[in-house]
Amino acid sequence: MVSFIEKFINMIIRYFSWVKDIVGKSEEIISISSDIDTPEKLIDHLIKKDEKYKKAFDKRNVIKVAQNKIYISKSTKIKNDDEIAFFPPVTGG
Amino acid sequence: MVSFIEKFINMIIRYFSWVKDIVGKSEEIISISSDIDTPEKLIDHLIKKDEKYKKAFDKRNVIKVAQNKIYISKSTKIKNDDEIAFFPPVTGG
Amino acid sequence: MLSTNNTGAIVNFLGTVREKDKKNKKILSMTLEHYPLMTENEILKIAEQATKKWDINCVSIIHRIGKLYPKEKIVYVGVSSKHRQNAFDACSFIMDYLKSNATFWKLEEFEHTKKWVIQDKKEIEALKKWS
Amino acid sequence: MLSTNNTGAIVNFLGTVREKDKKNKKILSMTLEHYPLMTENEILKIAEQATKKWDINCVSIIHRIGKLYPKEKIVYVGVSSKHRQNAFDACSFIMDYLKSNATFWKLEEFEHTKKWVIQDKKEIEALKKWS
Repeated sequence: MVSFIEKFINMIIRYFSWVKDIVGKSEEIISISSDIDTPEKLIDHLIKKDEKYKKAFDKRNVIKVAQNKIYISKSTKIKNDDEIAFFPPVTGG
Repeated sequence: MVSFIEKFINMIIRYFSWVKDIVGKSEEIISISSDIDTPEKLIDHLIKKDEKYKKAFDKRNVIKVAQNKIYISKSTKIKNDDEIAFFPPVTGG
Repeated sequence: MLSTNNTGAIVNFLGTVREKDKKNKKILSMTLEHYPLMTENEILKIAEQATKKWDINCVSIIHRIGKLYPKEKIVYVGVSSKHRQNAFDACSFIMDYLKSNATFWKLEEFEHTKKWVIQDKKEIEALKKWS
Repeated sequence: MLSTNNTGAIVNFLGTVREKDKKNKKILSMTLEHYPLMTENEILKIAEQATKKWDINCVSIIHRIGKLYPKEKIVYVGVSSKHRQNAFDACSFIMDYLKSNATFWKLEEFEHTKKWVIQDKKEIEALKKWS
């Protein structure tokens, strides 16, 4: 018997540049607890899941985040059906 | 009988833009006393010669001077055979 | 297109693939990855900001993706205006923001290795002149 | 030519004949007078100064003379360098000095009149940023 009802949400996670190389994929769909409502918490969740994520987010302060293709901070609220992207500082131009 | 021997020097004088339009020519060769050894004195000499020069050099502070195709100030020494040019501030580019 | 609206000045910037990296190692090729749609949005935002900040007529921005070779063009920014200082400033502003916000990543390819380019700290410094 | 020597950035400036003067009067044509040889010397001096002041690769300067019509090109300045800020600064510097030192004079032709353009006081102000 569980003492609470856990609600699940889905997100598309995308990775670019060396973050993608270390994670080993460019995108994935994940089902997570609705408690995970910021990029900060999402990173915490991922690094517990697998060594690859731990390595990719080793210097987490460097990693940038986008929510539905817009830059956000790691404390911005994220929600069901969001597309969340993690990538290093850009180097185009 | 003259009490001094006056030495004459020759110069090519060139005019550009509206200075040329007012003077009515783009160049002339003049024979002047060797006492006229700066652009300042040359202007003084010209404005006494003809009303056109007086008009052209009316705002003499505005007029730029070149000696043998190099910018000079109005107090720089000028000499025999020099090419002296008078023109307004440039407006190319 | 850049010469409409009583234009007196056009400033063009062209970024090209260098032949050597910072450590003087020969670059064979360079691959530009990007984040589709986010990149376009960011470029549009930057162009709009420039248009608000300066009296300019037209802005044109082209950024290539995929595999490129030394001397090839990577990015083109063209700005036209009535007076030149606005075109110089807007073009330089757009380049500075492209470099720090537009979602592109360069992978440099050398004889035996490949390496993701790390963002130069100077790029963040460069933005300070516009605030 | 501008892409030699490990070039990463090329900044081009293009000055064009405007369609209207400062008082919004329609310009039919514009004639550029110059001082042969002095003009070339001045342009060379400016290019040399820029080359001493910044780490740049190549400089290319073209200035047209004679009768020109609205939208036609008057002047082209191209600067290439390893890093973009040097190319932006050198190109802007060259234009500022061309505008205040190179011996060209513009005669604007309107429907019933012709008028020598008067140098804008801003051109002298513009030089201050380089000293």
